[in-house]
Amino acid sequence: MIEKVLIANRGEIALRVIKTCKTLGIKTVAVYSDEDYNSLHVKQATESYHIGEAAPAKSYLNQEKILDVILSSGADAVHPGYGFLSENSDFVNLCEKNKINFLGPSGASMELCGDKMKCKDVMAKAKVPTVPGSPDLVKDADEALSIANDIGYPVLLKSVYGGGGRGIRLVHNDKELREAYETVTGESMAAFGKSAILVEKFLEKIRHIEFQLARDTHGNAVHIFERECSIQRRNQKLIEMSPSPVVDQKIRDEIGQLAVKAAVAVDYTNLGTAEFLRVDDGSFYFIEINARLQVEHPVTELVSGLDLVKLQIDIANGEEIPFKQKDLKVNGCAIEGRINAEDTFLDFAPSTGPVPDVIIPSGPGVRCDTYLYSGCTVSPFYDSLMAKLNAWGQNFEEARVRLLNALNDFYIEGVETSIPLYKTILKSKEFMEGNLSTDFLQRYNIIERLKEDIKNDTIQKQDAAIAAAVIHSVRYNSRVKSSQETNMYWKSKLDRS
Amino acid sequence: MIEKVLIANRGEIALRVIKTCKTLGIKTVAVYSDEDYNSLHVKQATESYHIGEAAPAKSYLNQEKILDVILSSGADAVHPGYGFLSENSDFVNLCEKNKINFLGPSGASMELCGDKMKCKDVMAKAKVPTVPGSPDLVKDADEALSIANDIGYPVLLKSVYGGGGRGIRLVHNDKELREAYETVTGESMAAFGKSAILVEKFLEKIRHIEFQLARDTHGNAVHIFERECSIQRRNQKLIEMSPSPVVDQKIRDEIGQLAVKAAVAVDYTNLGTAEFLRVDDGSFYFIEINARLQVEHPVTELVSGLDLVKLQIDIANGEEIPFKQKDLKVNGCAIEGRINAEDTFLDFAPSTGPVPDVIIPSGPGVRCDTYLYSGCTVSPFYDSLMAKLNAWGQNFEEARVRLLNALNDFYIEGVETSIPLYKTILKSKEFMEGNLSTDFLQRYNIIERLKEDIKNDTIQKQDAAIAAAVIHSVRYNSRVKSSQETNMYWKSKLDRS
Amino acid sequence: MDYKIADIKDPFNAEIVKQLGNSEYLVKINDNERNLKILNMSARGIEFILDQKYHKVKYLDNTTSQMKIVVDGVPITLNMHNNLNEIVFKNSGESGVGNSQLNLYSQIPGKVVKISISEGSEVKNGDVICVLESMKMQVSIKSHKDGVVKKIKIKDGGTVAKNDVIAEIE
Amino acid sequence: MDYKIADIKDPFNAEIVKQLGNSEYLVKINDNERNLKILNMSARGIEFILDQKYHKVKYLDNTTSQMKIVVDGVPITLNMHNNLNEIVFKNSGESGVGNSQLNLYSQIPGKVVKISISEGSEVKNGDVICVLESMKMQVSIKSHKDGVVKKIKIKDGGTVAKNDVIAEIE
Repeated sequence: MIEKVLIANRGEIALRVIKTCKTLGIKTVAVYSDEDYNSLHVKQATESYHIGEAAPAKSYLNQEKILDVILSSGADAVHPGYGFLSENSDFVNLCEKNKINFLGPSGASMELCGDKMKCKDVMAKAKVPTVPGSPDLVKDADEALSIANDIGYPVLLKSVYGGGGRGIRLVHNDKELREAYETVTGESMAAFGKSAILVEKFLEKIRHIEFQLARDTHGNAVHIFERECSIQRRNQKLIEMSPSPVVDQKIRDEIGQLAVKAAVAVDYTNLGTAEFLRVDDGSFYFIEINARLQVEHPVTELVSGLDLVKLQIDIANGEEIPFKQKDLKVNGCAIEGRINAEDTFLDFAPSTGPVPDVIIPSGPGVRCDTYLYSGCTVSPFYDSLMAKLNAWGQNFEEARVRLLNALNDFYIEGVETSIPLYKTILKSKEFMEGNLSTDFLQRYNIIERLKEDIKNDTIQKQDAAIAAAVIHSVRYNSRVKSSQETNMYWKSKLDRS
Repeated sequence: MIEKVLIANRGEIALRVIKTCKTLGIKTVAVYSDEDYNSLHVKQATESYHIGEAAPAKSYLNQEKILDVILSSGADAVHPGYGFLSENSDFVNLCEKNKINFLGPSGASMELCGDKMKCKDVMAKAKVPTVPGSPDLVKDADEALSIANDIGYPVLLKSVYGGGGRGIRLVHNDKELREAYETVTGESMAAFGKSAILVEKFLEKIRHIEFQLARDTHGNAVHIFERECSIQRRNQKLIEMSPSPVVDQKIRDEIGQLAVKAAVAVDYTNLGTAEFLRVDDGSFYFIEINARLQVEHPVTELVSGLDLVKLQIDIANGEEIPFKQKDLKVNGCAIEGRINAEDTFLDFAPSTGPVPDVIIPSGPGVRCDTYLYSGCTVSPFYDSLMAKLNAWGQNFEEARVRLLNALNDFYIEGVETSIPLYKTILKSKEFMEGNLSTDFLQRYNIIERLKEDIKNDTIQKQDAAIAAAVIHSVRYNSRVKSSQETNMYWKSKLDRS
Repeated sequence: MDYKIADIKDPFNAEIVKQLGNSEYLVKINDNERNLKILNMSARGIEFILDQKYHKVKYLDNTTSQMKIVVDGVPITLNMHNNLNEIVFKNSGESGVGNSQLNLYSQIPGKVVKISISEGSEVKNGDVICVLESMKMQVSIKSHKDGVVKKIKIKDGGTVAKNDVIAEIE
Repeated sequence: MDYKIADIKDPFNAEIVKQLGNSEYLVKINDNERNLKILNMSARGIEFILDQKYHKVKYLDNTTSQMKIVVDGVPITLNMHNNLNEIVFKNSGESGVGNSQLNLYSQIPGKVVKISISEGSEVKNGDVICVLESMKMQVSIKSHKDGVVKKIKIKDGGTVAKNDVIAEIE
């Protein structure tokens, strides 16, 4: 039985794991870099070990150093969180070799999940539908054309070399395909001296819908409903929810069973997520298995009542999943906003630095997982997720207004955040109608609408702003000049006459 | 439809009502006394009006002043919270006369609930069992003796004059009864010049179990399960939970229906609570209807998923309750601790004053309703409830450990609190076994066990305490004397060499 | 005093009409009289009730003519002057300052991973000057105008704070 | 230095063995050497890692010989002296101070609603001296010994803070 867990991570997910371990009476070991001396995970764990410099490669990605701490602290298990080493099968193998219980799948299964071509192959055999396209590299333009006609236009021609939009062409008919094949081959040859091309069906107005999976070492497997994560920027999820507005119990049963089949196909154990794309005609295409606890797991916890970290520990302890598929029912609705330190108006560029003041929202149905506290620092060395704000309601609408109110209450001083953007999204007609897609921001001109909302906020507060300025310039300057100059904190509770 | 609610209350319950109104898009009007300028309810309401001096009689109990504010602010409804005017039928009548929607029962129904003798009478007619005893004053010792033999010994003889333990005698047989009858009559004559005696069955090892009621103006009535509130001190609830460890679905259905019958008998509308005593043989005796939203309503919200303040507003708007009894199922378990400003070791005497620092717990399943913030003041003018800490879990045990951990995380500087007491209670074998009774604290010597726990806490922290003292005296004094003397706040982030 | 709020066209005129008590004032904003009751005040902010509505204002950054404040969580920039109308008028007549600006500033903090130009290079508006890395993302900093790179102020591998000068472009 | 923690019988001896860096120390507590790394320090408290365990300590009240602190939420009172053993020994020999104490202190704050005695009254240990009201509760303040009321220090209707003197009883 697991008695002491080392958490090979930082930030809110380290705190999340500590929380559950505390309720289970399991000791926790935190690790921290030079940048994280004053981070909350260091302060809340049973023990904390310094592991190196700020740069991830020298601390949170340093497998040998982390293994040292596991061994010297006497931890019998390791929780990888997400990011960092969480999907590194070498690290899993290293743990297995040292008889450390890794809270996730086996190294072999993780390796298979991480190799997209191999995984696609396995899914084809298991009859889990993937995005239609060439099963492997195409030989020539004729083969590409034949596949394109099989799966139907429009299709994408993709060079395996390239990326970031280069070496990729959208084509709508045979003529365009032949032309594009020449161009892409030429570009690829010019840049890399070789060419290797795939054909894939182009999917429009897609939704990202994923299923939470759990499978124990006895072969019991369940899905714990879907999460819709279609609101994204640059392929990164911003807002997630469960259930999806387009998934009813029939679809949930059907696609959920596909997800379970996918887990079985790669012999997946512990918790994972099967990601699908859904197109407007209602078809689902499997894309990959995320071999870890997801950032957005709280929405599933809120609608299932389960503690997913506890479930990870139970499964790692060799226990059977203590419920059956039929015992699980979606209770209400939960929506999560990922509160990132980024500037929406600078193309989501990172925003880092000290955070002198924070007000964390709370209330019925509201849950906020965060590493923030007044006086903390948002580091440029790690990712931009500062907090996950979740709201549960009896239905989508109650969850939505609770989240909107919690966003209004959330105050983070010193860095730019995605909070204003989410308020605009949550107030939009399209969101309220559940009309979601991965291009939601562009499709509905959200950034322009955000600018309008910010202007209206300013108009609402203009009198208060002016009043504050008047008082400040006339009264305050004259009274407290000396204190102000020394920049000391003080609070004057004025006598009321 | 209600558009603007005045909240005739303060503290955490005012904040609770504001929260729901915000999600419903309803404007809120706060009122505040001289003592509450800096209270959060003033800051979170849409509008805030000063209503008088600190003493409740001059502010929160001042019906005329509150009515003035209702009328001048244009509020169309009033939420009374609990305490203050919440069970004052004169105030309800005043609201009714001025066409203000009072979020509670009618004045007539409230009056009946408040008159214990009349209410007992109505319940007898409705066949709702009350504590056995004389239906009215007894004529003489013979009548008392005959009633005692009917209901069975032991019984209590109670003088209607007196109170606080005086004029009350426990008797076990006819002989003791005759003797006691003389004594009580004599005492009462001596003290008050008159005597009036009741006979009531003496109940031992009782549990306090109550049922949440909702009844709309169309006659639809439901109960929303029970709450067990047996952990008390001086007849004040400390810890509440739902469900009760001794109520299964059969008992819930049966007693729940009795509770609904009680609500119908007094023509109760909106939300209320039917309180029962339960004795060890499993019998339930109705004691009274609390004609308001209870302090402990969050436990019911957590296991039902309902927003009870929203339900109050819907019913007051004349809507039908949007669900039937059969739609309601208990989901998991919730436990609440009332965090009072009181000194457990001084017989729960009040503890008031500034609170320079507060850390409010959070986490999966944790909900904390509170008016506290760092820098606030706990006022001696109002009651001692500072916060309600709730934890939900899939079952009693998960709720218990989550609450225990949240209690550990809760830090309130400056006043004594009931937090240490609750930790001792939650860790006790008797509580874990659900072995509850209203004399729990005395029966299981909890205060002595608390002393032991505190001593153990101190031993656990002794090395850290000594280390802090060493550093303080050796290093700190020499370095920062000047700043310390001016008592300014500063924070030194030390260079790490 | 006159005030101009960024993003709002018309300037405001505001003054204290009279003090009603030690912490209570009558304030006039664009000819409307408002009651202002101060609850708390410090060097960092003020809490007050304006008519019946509570507000919390933080002062982030002040100069004699400009204030950056946060009102109930909403960031607002105010310009102040004894006769602001004139200035606003003058400013609106001017052409955009972008072209005449010498310095290219970094709008984000980060580590310099690539410098794409050298001193003396000719650049066009929108050309990539350098690439910064922060939070595992690479962000390109682009030229704000056409011109010639006069001076490069950053070093490969070095770190840049927000608002640091990247280069001088003439 | 010697330390005595209230409620814990044996005193502690503790000292800094050496400084390992600007914020790191080797500390000896009762002959055990411990590593102490300071994370933050202010006039109000200190945060440090002792061996591998984080602690947050607040200083509530200090005199030269006594400290009231809160360690990870647990309130602890420490007495300090260069030779505490002697003092502890002396103290334990003394009889209870209750009887010789002149002043009756209030352990709670409140409003005086009733004074039950007058100057010159004879009182017994446990007799009610006055009744205070706070948070809608009435609390009786009782005499701490047998004696005669020399002076009453409160007024009917007045307010009393915690630790205020209620009466002198001889």
